[in-house]
Amino acid sequence: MMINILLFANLAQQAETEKVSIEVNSALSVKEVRTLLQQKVGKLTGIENALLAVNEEYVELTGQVKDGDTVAFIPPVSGG
Amino acid sequence: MMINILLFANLAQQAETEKVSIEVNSALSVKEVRTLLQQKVGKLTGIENALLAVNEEYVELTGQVKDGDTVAFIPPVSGG
Amino acid sequence: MKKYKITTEPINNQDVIDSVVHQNAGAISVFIGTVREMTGQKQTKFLHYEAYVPMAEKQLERIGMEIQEKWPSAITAISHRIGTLQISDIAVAIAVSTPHRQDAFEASRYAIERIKEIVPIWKKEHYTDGEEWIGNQQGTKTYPAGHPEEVVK
Amino acid sequence: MKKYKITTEPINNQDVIDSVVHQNAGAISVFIGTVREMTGQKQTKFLHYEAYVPMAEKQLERIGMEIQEKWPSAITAISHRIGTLQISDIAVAIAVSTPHRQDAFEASRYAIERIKEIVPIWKKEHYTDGEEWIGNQQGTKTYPAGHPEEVVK
Repeated sequence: MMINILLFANLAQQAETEKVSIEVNSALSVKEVRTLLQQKVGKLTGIENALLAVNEEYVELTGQVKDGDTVAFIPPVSGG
Repeated sequence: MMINILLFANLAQQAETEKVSIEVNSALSVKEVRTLLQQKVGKLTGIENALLAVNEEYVELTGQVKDGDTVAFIPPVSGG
Repeated sequence: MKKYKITTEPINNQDVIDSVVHQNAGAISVFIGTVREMTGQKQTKFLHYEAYVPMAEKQLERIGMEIQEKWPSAITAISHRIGTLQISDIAVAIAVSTPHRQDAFEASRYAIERIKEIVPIWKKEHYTDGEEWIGNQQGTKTYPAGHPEEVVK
Repeated sequence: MKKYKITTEPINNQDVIDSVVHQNAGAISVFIGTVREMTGQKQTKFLHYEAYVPMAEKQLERIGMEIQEKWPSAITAISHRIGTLQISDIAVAIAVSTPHRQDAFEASRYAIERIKEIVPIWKKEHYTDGEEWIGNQQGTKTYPAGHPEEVVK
């Protein structure tokens, strides 16, 4: 199954991309996605402070991710 | 000497005019102007709650009035 | 634009805002007072505002000076309309710019409260069932000294 | 106009204000965030804002719903610009209308604080001496649970 990952701001800058897809064999948690992501693109400083969203809704680190879901890692926001 | 008096809102409505002039013989206080005004135009209900200004600056009831001054009786304001 | 203005013309909010824009302002708090139709059970048809114009403009300017004393980087502009206003028309527009947002909010709130205390403007409500000059908005205040607090030099 | 909007176009304050005008609104509090040149000793040349656009619009809408729960008569509109902004450009405009002024002030202030907590927008400062992605504005917050407070259903 395919998981889409979105990165922003300094995370995207470090990864040198805003979008990453990973192929996995079974449902998994956001925390596990975070580990697999860094295996693929390298360590991302500050990702442990990022907010987490699945399909545009905030979730816990334990949130479950299914085939086709979009997981976003959201660095501390600074709008306004 | 001549004193100009300005009335507003419900005070002007009662007096049926916004401007009154009174002729006096010597300098006097705003309080005395208030009495003379009502001798001229009749009792004005609520005038004792009015703010007082001489030449566009707020003053006390004891404020002194000179020839040519403009005294305004300002009912409780309700702008905004 | 004149920063402190009593006008018979419709108020243009953006003109008021433009006159406080500044390169070191990060925040602008704008307060707009509009004519409301219902007050409790009373229905307003329209309003009439009257002012002691030259003194009212001086008092608006005074409010701007008070704000600058309390929030030294603030820039303030206030326009108040007089004459006949319909439902949703703008009666007053206040804009205050400051470097940081907290000051902007506090200062614009201060401005509207002060307007209701010291600026010689009066509102006459024309209700569906009669008309009435509105006193101060609490309807309770009297001025035994002949003036609001802190306005006599 | 869309009441909750992330846009690359310049923000028109009056459009935002117009979308909250209502016959029973007596007060509109508008907050405008503009690009400030000096922050302490640092001089900004320009800013760049980036957003997770669809989620950011949903979060703005969520703020509007939170406001309506707290102040049931309030009507809210928020536009946030993204892309490159110059000094004094408008980054965000918030308008809240309510029957009485106190609620309008409180609700618009609530909106800007909430934007800085939950809306996925990021600011990159381009200073005269370098550039920097700004984290949350206190620079101190971390999210051990993976999300800000009270945002997980």
